[in-house]
Amino acid sequence: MAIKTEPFVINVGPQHPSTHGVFRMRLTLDGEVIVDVEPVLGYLHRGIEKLAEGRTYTQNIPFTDRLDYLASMSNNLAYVLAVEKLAGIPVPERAEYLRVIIAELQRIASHLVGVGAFLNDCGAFMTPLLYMFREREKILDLFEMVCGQRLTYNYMRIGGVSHDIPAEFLPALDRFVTTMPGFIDEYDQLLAENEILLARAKGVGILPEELAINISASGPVLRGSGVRWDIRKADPYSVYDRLEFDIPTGSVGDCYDRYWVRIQEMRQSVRIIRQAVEQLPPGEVRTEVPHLLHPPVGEAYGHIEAPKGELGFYLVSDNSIAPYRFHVRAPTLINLTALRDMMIGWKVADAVAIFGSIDICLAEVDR
Amino acid sequence: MIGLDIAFWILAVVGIVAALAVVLLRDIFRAAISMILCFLTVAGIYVTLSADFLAAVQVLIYVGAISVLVILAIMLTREVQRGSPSNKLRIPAFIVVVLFLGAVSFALLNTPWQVSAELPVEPTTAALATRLFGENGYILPVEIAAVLLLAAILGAIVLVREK
Amino acid sequence: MTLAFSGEEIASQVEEHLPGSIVDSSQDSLVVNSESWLAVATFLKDTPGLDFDYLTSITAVDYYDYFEMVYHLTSLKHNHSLVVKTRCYEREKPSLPSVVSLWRGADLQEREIYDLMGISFDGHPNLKRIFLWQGFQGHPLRKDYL
Amino acid sequence: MAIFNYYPQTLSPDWPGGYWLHWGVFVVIILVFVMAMIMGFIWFERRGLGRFQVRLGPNRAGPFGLLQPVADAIKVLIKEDIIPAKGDKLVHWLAPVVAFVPALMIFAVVPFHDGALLADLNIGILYVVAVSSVGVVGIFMAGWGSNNKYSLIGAMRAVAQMVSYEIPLALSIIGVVLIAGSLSMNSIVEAQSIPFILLQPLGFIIYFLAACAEINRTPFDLLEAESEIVAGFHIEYSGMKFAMFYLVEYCEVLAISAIITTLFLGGWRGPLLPPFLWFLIKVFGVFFLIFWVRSTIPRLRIDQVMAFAWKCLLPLALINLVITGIEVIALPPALLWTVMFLNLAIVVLLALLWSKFFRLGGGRVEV
Amino acid sequence: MSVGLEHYLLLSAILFSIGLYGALVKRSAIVILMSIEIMLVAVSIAMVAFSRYIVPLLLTGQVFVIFIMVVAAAEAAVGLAIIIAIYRSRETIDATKIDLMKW
Amino acid sequence: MKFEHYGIGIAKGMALTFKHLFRKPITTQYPEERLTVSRRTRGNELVWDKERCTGCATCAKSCPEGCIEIITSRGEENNYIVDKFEVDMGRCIFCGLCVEACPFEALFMGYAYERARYRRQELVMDKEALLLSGERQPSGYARPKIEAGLPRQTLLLDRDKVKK
Repeated sequence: MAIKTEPFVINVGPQHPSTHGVFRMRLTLDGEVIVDVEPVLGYLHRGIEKLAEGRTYTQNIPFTDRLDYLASMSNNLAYVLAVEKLAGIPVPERAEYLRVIIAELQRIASHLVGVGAFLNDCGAFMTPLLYMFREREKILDLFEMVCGQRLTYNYMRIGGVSHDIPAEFLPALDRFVTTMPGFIDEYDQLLAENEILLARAKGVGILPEELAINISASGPVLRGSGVRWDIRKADPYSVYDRLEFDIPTGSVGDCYDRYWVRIQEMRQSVRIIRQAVEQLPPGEVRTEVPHLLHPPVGEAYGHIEAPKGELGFYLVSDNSIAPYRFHVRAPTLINLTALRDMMIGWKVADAVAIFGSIDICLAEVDR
Repeated sequence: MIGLDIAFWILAVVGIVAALAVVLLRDIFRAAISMILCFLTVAGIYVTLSADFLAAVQVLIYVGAISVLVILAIMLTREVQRGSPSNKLRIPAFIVVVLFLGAVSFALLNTPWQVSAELPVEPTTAALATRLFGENGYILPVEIAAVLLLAAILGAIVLVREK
Repeated sequence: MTLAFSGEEIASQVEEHLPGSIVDSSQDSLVVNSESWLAVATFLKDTPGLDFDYLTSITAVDYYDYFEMVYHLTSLKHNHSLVVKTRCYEREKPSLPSVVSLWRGADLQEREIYDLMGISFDGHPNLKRIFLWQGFQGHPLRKDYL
Repeated sequence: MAIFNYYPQTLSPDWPGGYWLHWGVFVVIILVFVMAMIMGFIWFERRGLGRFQVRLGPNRAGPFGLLQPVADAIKVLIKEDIIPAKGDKLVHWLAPVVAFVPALMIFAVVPFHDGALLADLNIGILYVVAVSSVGVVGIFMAGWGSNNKYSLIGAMRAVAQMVSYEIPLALSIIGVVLIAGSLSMNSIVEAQSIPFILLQPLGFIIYFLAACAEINRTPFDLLEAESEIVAGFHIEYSGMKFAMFYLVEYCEVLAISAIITTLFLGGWRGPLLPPFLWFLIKVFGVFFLIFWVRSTIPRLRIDQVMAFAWKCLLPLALINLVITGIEVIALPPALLWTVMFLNLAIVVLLALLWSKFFRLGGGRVEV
Repeated sequence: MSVGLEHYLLLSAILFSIGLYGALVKRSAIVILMSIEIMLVAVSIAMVAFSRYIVPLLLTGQVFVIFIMVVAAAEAAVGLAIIIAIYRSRETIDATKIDLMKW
Repeated sequence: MKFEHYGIGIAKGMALTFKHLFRKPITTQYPEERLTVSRRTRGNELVWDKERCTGCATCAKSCPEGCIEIITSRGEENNYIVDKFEVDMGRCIFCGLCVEACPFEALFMGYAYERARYRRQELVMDKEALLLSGERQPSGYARPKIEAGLPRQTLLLDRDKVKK
């Protein structure tokens, strides 16, 4: 017999320290236990899909930077893959390898933020976040070296990448790749066995395997639930079929599994980068494409395994210079579907941890 | 002794006002806060009576535990919006209370108390312990009190437990 | 490599099971009659050998004459994919069956399409605007908006 | 140090009277000392946290950023004082005062030096426990008077947590009192020929954890958990009143550090250096431990915190009490070192046992 | 006149009367409980005062106050538990409405 | 909380943070210490070479935001004279597409990164403000010749020497 109280509704967000942007959850509470969750989106909606219909294919690349600003390179890559598929443009091999290297660096950077923010949400006072930002900083340094910007890269081009890498890039990357596993070990040492983190994350916010598939979850959220599904393996793009790596999967689908999957994916990314650097061929990095591209009438769906899940671009061309329809399959928006199932019955503190473990980026959710 | 007198008068007045506030305030939360104030002044009264151990225990139990429990109950029952109304018995009760107070005052003012001239024991802690646990002490009541507390805890848990 | 089924391949299978449901089929997609779309979707999801258990993406495209819904289906079990389309010729109050009952992943995406394209989905449990506020006039992703 | 020795060692039966002048002077000294120490603590914690997190910490205001607390204080004091429109104004106004006074009152019985204390109450440590239990009322008033859901949740958590942790806190003190044979703080220090942390390791651990919970330090800082309920009970406070709460927080840390120093670390006793300095060093050492913990570990959930108090600390405290009682009665004082090793062995044994029997987290919370 | 036993007893009587009034008059069960606590405290004052002024060396009154506190704590715990239990089943703690047992 | 590691997990974490106490902080004290930015940096201004510009307006066409405004008039030798060349840096997203698109290498990204202003109007750069000059250094973005002459970028990798 529960106390009959009027529903105690609290707004978590849009301005809340742990909503990763301007997300808003209306939590209905019974005491501290969550009875109902309603996500409220749209505070960052900029209408990128509409904006893109008025710009040329090349001009849209900087817009994709602004989707998931923690993984801009991946967004670039997914978009140019879709355009290349639409227009049938070949990509030089060196460019493919560079794309893979950059995308994997980006995956590490994004996971660093995701894991750091998740640990911060669990209440670790900034320390893991700052340690992880330190390594992310190094990756951003590398990106800055390659393309001149630290957040909105605009590096990929239709038919390649915008620049070849500078000479000092590979030595720096090598230094990074050799030190990174040590730092990942440090993260493990810091919190992976921590009793409090285990108590907070293990068994919390379980997303069962079947439900994860049914709600179209993707990325670490799906793999944390034990589904061995990674587009890099399932539908290899670029040169992922020539590289060896494993897909880490969780077993239960709780917050800890998602955290663990991200940490393991960082290790795998380091492995991929090592191989890609070894195999990196010389040559051109960009196929010449006309300044104003007119792809044939048709449609294409290009998707990649972005750090946060399957990022897809669905483009429809009417043979003009601008896409007729530009749709983004945003992984984190769809991962949010599971929010309610994961949260109900848990406490406010868990709501924050569960939300953090999905690792969303509001710029991508709202677009 | 003038310091003690001043302390007594201040504490007595504040205590009575706080107690009146508990009874008269409409806002239950404020009433509970006043109750805490009342308990604190009573602790002060104990100090003026050379009962320092009791004063500390008074603060610990009444302020730290009972008042907090009361406030928690106020929260849980959400009675605050309704305020703290009185029932129909206000005037009869008032008369009864005044009569009672008059009778008691009359009795205690007209009783020749045999006030002892000795100074009180201080510190009281050791003396109290000897009284409680020493020979000819109150060891049996202490044990019974423990059982009572246990029963109260069990009773409270059983009452509040959700099925 | 994900095997992308051609529309024709699946069309024959579907036609066999649900005659009259296929409007058109091409190399890369399959266009389904909007009335029988839910039945086709159920068939695609539950038929052994097809097992499209994963709804990758839903999109609506406004072609002025009609709205085209594009469903990207994937089977995680067999690692193959299919693009299914269905069309809605109504413009004032377009409406299609919701697939939330089959793939809950459609939940937020259908709400998004409802919000930005104005297509309402029958059977959606919580169909209301998602990005724009209640009471917003018009549907911005339609070609005739602005 | 003459001022500290001015006060007679024994109290007259009529102790509140007769020493007003001395009291006035000493109160001023304590106030100044506490304020100076709080500033030092704030600076120390921020710099220390900075170094833990591979950053510098405040270093702009004054040499080594020493004036940062002053700058903070000025900034906070000139802020607008906001009172929530629908809050209970009186309660809202009174809350910081009610929280602040008990925190300050604790220092009346802290021996900074042999006999250097405001009042050597014979109920010293009981007084500390009693007075510090009043502080929760202030926190609750703040949570209630703000008319904010977050602050109300924070206040509810505060009440539940503090009432629970008071019990193991008091029980762990009793062990010390049994050995010292006095409740007076100064006598406890004098009784410590070796620091009681060696004789009472379990008591120290319990007291440290329970005290951390009492003063809302990580991992028990649930009532102001930033990532969950933003700032908890003081979410609606600004300006001077917020500064009061800030002071309360550090005042309580200072008080707890001082009490741990007094009870377990031998207080002002120590070789070579003057006693007052020893006291300060130990206080800073304890504080360093507290914020070291803060920098490392995440926060517990409310039900885990409660379960930790009732299922782990309370039984351990009882066991500790029984063992200490037996030791005090049965073992002669000459066997001090034997007792020490015996106690350490018991701690290890209990830690192993509890890790087998006691588990929380992992499962779904019962609604 | 210096403060003596009568003053304390009078204070005790006044507090007790206030508590009694509250217990008789109030409708909210929690406020009634609070009034009862005040009555208990008032009695405690009398006990300590007697102990202080009549048998200063025996402390019997203080021992009694300790037992009163035990009872008060137990009473508060059980009383509040009952109030919450009643609130759960009847959604009110108005003492005038909790009259199921009244004839 | 199950003490499956007997608190060792916590102890390990504490040991790690303690180790960091002795590491060098990675903070850069900005106004006093400055890092060298990348040679390809897309600093927050554009640099315009008046001599090379033919006024073809390719840059304006390639801009996704449309923040470049060019007005030209017909010159005597059948060339374009640039009457107005104005960039609203408040709207610019620093994607660098204009620099890449320029067929005559007349437009560069700037190397500077301190162009914060208090008012939006002050961010609009006209012809004079955009001009290539001594203190307005162009960056090497899409201009390999300039890139080679610029100083090496400071990397955190070099600053943070902790090895594992």
